[in-house]
Amino acid sequence: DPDFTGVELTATTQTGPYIASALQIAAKGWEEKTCGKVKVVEFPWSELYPKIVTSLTSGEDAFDVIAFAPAWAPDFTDFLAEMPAEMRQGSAWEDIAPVYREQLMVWNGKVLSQTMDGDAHTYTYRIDLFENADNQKAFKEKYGYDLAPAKTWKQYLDIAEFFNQPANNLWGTAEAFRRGGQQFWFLFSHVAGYTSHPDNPGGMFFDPDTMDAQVNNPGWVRGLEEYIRASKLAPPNALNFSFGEVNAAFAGGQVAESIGWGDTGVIAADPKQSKVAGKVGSAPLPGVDEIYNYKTKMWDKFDQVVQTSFMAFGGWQAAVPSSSTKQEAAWNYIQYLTSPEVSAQAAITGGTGVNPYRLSHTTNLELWSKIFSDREAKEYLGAQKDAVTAKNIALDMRLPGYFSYTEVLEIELSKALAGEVTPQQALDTVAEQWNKLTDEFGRDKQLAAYRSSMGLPQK
Amino acid sequence: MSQVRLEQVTKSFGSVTVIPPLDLSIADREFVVLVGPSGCGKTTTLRMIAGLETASSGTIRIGERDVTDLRPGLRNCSMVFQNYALYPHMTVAENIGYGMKVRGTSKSDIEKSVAEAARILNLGAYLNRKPSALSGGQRQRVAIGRAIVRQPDVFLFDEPLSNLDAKLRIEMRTEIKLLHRRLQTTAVYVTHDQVEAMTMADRVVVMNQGRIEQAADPITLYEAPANLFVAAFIGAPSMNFIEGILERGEAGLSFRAPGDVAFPLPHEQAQKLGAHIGEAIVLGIRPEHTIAADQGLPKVKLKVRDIEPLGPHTLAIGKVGSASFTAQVHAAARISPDDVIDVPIDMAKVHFFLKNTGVAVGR
Amino acid sequence: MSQVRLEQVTKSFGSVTVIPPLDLSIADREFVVLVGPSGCGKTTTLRMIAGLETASSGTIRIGERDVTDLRPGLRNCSMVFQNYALYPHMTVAENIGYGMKVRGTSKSDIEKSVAEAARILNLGAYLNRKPSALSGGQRQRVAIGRAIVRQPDVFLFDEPLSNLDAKLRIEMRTEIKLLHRRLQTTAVYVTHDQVEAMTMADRVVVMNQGRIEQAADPITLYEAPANLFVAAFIGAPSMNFIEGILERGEAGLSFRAPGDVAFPLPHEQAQKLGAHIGEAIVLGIRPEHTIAADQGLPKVKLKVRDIEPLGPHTLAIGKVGSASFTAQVHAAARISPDDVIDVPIDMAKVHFFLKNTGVAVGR
Amino acid sequence: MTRNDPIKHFFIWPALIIVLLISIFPLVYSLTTSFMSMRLVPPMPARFVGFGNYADLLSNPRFWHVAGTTTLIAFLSVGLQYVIGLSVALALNSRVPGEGIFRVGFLLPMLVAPVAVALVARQILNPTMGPLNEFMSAFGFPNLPFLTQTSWALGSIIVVEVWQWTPFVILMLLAGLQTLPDDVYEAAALENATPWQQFRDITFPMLLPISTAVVFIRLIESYKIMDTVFVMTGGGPGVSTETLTLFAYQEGFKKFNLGYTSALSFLFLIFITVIGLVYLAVLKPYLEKHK
Amino acid sequence: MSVRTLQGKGRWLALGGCLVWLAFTLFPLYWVAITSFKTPIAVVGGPTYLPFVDFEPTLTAWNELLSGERGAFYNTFIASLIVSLSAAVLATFIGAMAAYALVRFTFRFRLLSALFFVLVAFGGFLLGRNVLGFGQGISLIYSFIAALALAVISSRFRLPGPELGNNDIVFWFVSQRMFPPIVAAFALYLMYTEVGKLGFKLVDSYIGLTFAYVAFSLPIVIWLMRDFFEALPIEVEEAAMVDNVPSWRIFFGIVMPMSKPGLIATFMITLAFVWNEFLFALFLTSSKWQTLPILVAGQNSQRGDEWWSISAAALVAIIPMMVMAGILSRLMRSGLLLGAIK
Ligand SMILES: Nc1ncnc2c1ncn2[C@@H]1O[C@H](COP(=O)(O)OP(=O)(O)OP(=O)(O)O)[C@@H](O)[C@H]1O
Ligand SMILES: Nc1ncnc2c1ncn2[C@@H]1O[C@H](COP(=O)(O)OP(=O)(O)OP(=O)(O)O)[C@@H](O)[C@H]1O
Ligand SMILES: [Mg+2]
Ligand SMILES: [Mg+2]
Repeated sequence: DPDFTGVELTATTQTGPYIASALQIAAKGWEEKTCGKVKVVEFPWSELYPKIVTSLTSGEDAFDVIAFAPAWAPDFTDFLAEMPAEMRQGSAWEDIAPVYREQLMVWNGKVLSQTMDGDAHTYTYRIDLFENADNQKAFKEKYGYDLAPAKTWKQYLDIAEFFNQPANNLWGTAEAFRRGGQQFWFLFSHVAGYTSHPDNPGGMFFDPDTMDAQVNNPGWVRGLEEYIRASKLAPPNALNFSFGEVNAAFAGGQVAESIGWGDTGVIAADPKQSKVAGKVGSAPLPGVDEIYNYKTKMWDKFDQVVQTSFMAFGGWQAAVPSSSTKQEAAWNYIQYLTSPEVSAQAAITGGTGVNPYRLSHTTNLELWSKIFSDREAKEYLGAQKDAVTAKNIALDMRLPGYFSYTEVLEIELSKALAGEVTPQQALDTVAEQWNKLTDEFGRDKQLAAYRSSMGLPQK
Repeated sequence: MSQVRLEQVTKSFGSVTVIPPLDLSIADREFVVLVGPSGCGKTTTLRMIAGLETASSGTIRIGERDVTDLRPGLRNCSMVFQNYALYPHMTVAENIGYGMKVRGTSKSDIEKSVAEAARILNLGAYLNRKPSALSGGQRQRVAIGRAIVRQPDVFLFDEPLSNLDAKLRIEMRTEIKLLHRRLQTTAVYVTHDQVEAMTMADRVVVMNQGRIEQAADPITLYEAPANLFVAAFIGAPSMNFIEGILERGEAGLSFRAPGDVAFPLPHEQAQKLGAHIGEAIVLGIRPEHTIAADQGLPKVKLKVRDIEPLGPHTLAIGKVGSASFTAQVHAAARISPDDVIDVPIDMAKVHFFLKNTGVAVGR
Repeated sequence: MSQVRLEQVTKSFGSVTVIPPLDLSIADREFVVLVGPSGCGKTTTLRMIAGLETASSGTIRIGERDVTDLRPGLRNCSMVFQNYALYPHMTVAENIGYGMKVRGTSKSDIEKSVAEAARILNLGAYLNRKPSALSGGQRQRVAIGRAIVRQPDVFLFDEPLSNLDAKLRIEMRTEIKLLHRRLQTTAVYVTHDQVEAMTMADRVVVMNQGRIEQAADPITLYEAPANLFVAAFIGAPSMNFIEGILERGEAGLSFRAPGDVAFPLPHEQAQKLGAHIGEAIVLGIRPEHTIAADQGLPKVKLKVRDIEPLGPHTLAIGKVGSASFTAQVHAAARISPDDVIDVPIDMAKVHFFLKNTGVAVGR
Repeated sequence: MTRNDPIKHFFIWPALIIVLLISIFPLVYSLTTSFMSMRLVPPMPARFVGFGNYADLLSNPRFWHVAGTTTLIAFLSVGLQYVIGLSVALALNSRVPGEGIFRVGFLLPMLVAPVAVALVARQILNPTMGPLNEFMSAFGFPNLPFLTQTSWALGSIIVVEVWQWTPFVILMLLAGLQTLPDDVYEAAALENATPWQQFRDITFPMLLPISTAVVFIRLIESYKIMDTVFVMTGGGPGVSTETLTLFAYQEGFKKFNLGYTSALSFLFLIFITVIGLVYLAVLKPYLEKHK
Repeated sequence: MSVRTLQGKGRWLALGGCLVWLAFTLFPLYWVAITSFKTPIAVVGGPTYLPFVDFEPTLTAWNELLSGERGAFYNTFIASLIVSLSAAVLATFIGAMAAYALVRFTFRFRLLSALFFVLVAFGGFLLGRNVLGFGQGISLIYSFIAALALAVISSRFRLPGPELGNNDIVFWFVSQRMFPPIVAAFALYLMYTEVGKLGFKLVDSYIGLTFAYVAFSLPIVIWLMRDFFEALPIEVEEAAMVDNVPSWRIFFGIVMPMSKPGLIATFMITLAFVWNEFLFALFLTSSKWQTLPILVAGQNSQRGDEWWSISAAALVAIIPMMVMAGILSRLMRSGLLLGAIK
């Protein structure tokens, strides 16, 4: 092992315990191993981006390791150091789920960051409600098919409608609808199925040839309509829900199903935090049987339901700023942090916020049985694994000027949710603004960046 | 009916007792002047009557009402504060008219009253000034103005003329007296000016350390002080005192002072003092009674230390034996410090006090 | 050397001119008393000397220095404020000793000086109190104490004894005079108390509306007032005035008052007044000069309106013709309001003034 | 009397230098950038655009909307703060029983970090988990849209502002009340002036200078309201509760559109300066009158 | 007893009002207090009010907070304490001094001098950075010194144009508070890093943060203290002036004690401002001097609001302030000026 005596790394991320505690736990192990020191500096989640941006752009040597959201990466790439080649080989490297290893960690062919957490949206439901005979009967009567975890978005809404019984303090579903509260990722999950045509990879947000915004095409409109419909089948004031409230609502037994990150399952299964522990079922996101093809401007029908996995958020990344004077130690620390053993431990340690991102994470059932019942564990891991290994994967949007794009979206989304504008109007506005932004930032530059973020070769 | 009665009233500030049990009753329409050395409790007494201090014990009555625990506003007193207590943000006119405004008097009535007060107080030119742009005496007059525009049950004046010049003071004195006559209001008036006390009072109350030493009409106070304290306090310059012993000699009773001077007593006094022969006695004589034509009066030798010319006459200040002594001499008399002069004592005007209790004897 | 000189000093507050050009020079070690009606500018004058107001124009010198624009602290004056201006957060002892503490005097010296001042001022028992727990007179004494512990070039006293009782006032008067003698410091002293002015002053300056009417020693002021204002202002009760005309009659000059009373002038005066025959003249006579044994003196008829018994004698207040008149009569005289009495005028003590300018004539 | 003494420089320069040092660079920097098109991300070369940013903003309805919302929140909340704060300060100064406890108790909200306040407010206003909902349900108003409907949301924000900042008003006015002289109240009490009359004629006029200052400071600070809104509604629904600073925050710290944000800051400065000057001018005659 | 003490019905009315307000004030705090002892499930399960009755209290949130699992608790706590106390003390002191000067002394200068300052500072900076090619830091320092010197020197001459006085200075001070903090904080951060490049570390340093806080508190202190000083009787100061007490001693020995209620109130306000300040703390600190508000804000994580830990953090953050408020409010007494003047 290398000796880093006297080296003190400063690593920054959001305030713990999520992610930060993973860094801290790893720091302890790494310090023992290498005699270096790691100081973890934590900032509030909403302030982390500006904090990193300002320190990177001002050229101050403030941090040696930054752990951040992948969506920000395009804004950082100019300031990040490349991962040393020796880290990019061997079984530990191969063990990382390909979507991360080949797409999210790569920028213009260079590996600039290391995934330290896996993130994708999955589907969670209440086993007890779904397997209740009365419910099953009533459901079948009403909708003409069996009550089961939703396979399609239509079923998802039917189920939500069925269970929406305010009189019993039960509502259909919970999603984040709050501005600034992760709302658009939930919209993206709805939209991803309808717009991620297997023939046109990377065409969900923009046309990867022209960089024209696709956000107002019929696939999006349909997704948004269903998203709005879901908001009506959610607990009162769901419009003010962020993901935290979604978890709380599910764990509090208020809703029958929900979509979101893996946390929902973990939290809901924990008797200390949940009223529905032991009754938490997981599955991949619902799919679709028709997908909009923006090239032909047609809806393409499919015989089978197409499962599209949406890599919402995409999991935390760790990287080393090129202004750091201790890059070698920094990468070494990241390597240790993300090594299969350390990360597997982190993935099952409550509160680290680390979700599976290595193949080995999802196969080691034993580890998970500590926190889940058998069935829960199996379903949960299955859903997680399917999510990161699905055939049709929709990547999250990552673009320079990310916040400029999402702000427009958020505002219009809020308006549409409040019923102030129709979905079509809202999305038309977004598209118009997005195109304007793209022009402002430089269409060519943005196009190149978009292609590279979607794992497409440069034109 | 607004007599004022203080019954066994005491006042302490924390552990400091300022007024030991005090009884004072002031008749309806009476004009009582409160005098006493600085710090003796005059202001405190007024403030208790006004209700600005609560009595630590005892009862205060105004008219028939027990007002001991009544709010100041309901006692219907009007007060001139020793420290003025003007409203700093109001003009002179507003200061004077504020009480009326509070009671809802009409604007034109207020203006009339204010103008009248301003005329009395010579404040006409300053009605639109703030107190901060007034001289000390002007401020004091505003404070008076504020009190006199009302028709209260009781007037309380706390040294209201102390910062005015002599001429104005005399004018004000007259105005206040006229006001008192017109309104027929009970009044309690604190002053350090003996002339004021003498000329204005129906009755003068002499206080000392919170107690009443004597309460009587001005002439009595001057001519028959009840004790050494009152004798010394009333009259300026103050009464002279010579300690000595009462003796029976050949020619009847006589007072023997140190230095072996004997003062034979007139028959009338001698009769009354018979019981005190051989006791230590203090003889008191006012400076103004040392100027009488000196036919055959007993004399003391005054070693002059200082001369104070007062216009009509001159004060010779010095010592008789070891006691301080002030004699009034004719302005024409040519004396100078370090002279020793003969001062005649008019035995008809002499006062006697027991040395150990201070009580006046021989009346 | 610390004479004080004001040369053509003026002071205006905004548009209000309080002091028109004023010249005043005070000799080294002199004790000058400033008197004048309320609001005439005494305080303002003191404050300009102290440097608390800047003169609007003119020059102020202390000793040889031009201090017109000098900061107060550098003028080395010590001042008793009319409104005390005590440090509210300090005890009496701290208030008195603060100046010394600032000058770095040793603790034991401060204690000594404070104790000495407290002794002089009778404040011994209050040294640890805050000003808020003191009576008005006690506060005033603290203010004096603060000034007298210093050895300044100039003492400035602004009505320092106004709130003290007569006895204490006399004591303080004496102490201040002693202090002045001991320290040989120039002093300017404002008072409304004529006795104070007369007894303390080397020179009395009479001010009126910011101007100096007369500056002279007390006897001169009393005996030879320069004009009507001073004549009326000095002396309490105030001088009586009768308007009339100077005439040459058979027996020499005489003064004819309304009601056809003629007052023959003594030869000496007649000589000096020759130039004013036929002019409107005001005759002035002090109340205390109406009591003289009445052998053949001219008399005026006084319609008595009010009686003020003053102890040794009584004042009869009323009208002579249409002019107010106060006569001093023997306390024994039994008179009552509405009586008409004959008042003798001692022509040797009479003052004459020109009616239109007010200037004294005949001296 | 104001006096002239060289020591005055010793008194004022430390403050002057410190403020100048700290403020001059931000001022110069933002004034410069406000005339440029400058983004930190994606990094773009700065470009001089003259008054372009200003023109953009002034023609942007969002700017006007945001300014309106901020004004509404600021004036309503400061008005309430002043009225309540003055009442409480008066009560405390007249020694209501238990005054000592109130004194400390009333201060507490001001001592809590605004972010925490907003977070707590969100919990209390939570439609399902919050106590307020349970309370309102008891009166038959279940699930009120405290944070999700514009007027309710604005109301909630104002209430939270009042909760947090009334202590400031209480504290300063109490201090002001304590420096008022007692003797004028004694004089007024003798006149049997009612408490209301004493308030109207003595307390209020004499308190006017410090009131003016307190309200002014609160206004300025309220115009900068951000955390509360950010946490409670995120500016939503839509942009209906967005405030000037939150707008600036989005532009500045999320989009790093520095030229635009700087221009926004300057417009904001001008806006408040105008409001401040008008405010002071309106009050000036009263202040002079009661001086 | 004072006449200002309410009596009779008014007293009970006032008490009633105060109690209502107290309830409104304290309920949220009570809620915070109990929430900090709740389990997550108790929080999301709907409102409960009484520990042991409604819900079983736990110390989890406190353990997490105090063990540093949710941010470097002790570090930030101490840093906050040091920075805010020293900044509040300094700001109150320096600000009170300036306020006093502005109340009792006359200042006059020409608008033109001020314009000179702005122009030279501005132009010099641009010139230095863009034309002469100095770094931002250097050009800033040079232009600042030049501008200040020119402004001071030019004020010695009789310049044309309007004259400015004390009120304008005061307004200038407050106007510093009017500038929205967003860009200012970022620009200040830039300035600090520039100075840092010159070898004098300001970012994440005690001096840098304290200095910024002092500067940003000064306007408020000056504006508030001015009114308190104006209410003081000037005669008392005059008495001291006649005694040749130097101005600084008058200020410290007489003026400050007399305006104690105002000083304490202003100090409390400043302290609370600094203690809770977020934006500057965020930008100007990273590891060593991070302050509590950052930690508190951090409890609102990406995963949703973790109210139990927010509550614990918020509570810890107000305890020292409560202690301060308790101590200081005792010192705020009325009647301080009693007996000063007649
Ligand atoms: N700030 C001011 N603005 C306008 N006039 C003023 C101001 N201060 C004082 N004056 C006026 O100046 C005149 C002189 O005031 P000063 O205080 O010197 O009088 P004074 O002789 O000391 O009177 P007193 O014996 O009543 O104390 C007064 O008429 C007063 O009204
Ligand atoms: N708050 C207080 N605490 C303690 N002692 C006090 C307080 N207020 C007044 N005293 C004392 O009570 C005594 C009486 O005070 P008061 O003001 O009634 O005197 P006074 O007779 O009016 O005197 P003066 O003629 O000097 O005004 C004084 O000795 C004073 O020191
Ligand atoms: Mg008194
Ligand atoms: Mg005066």
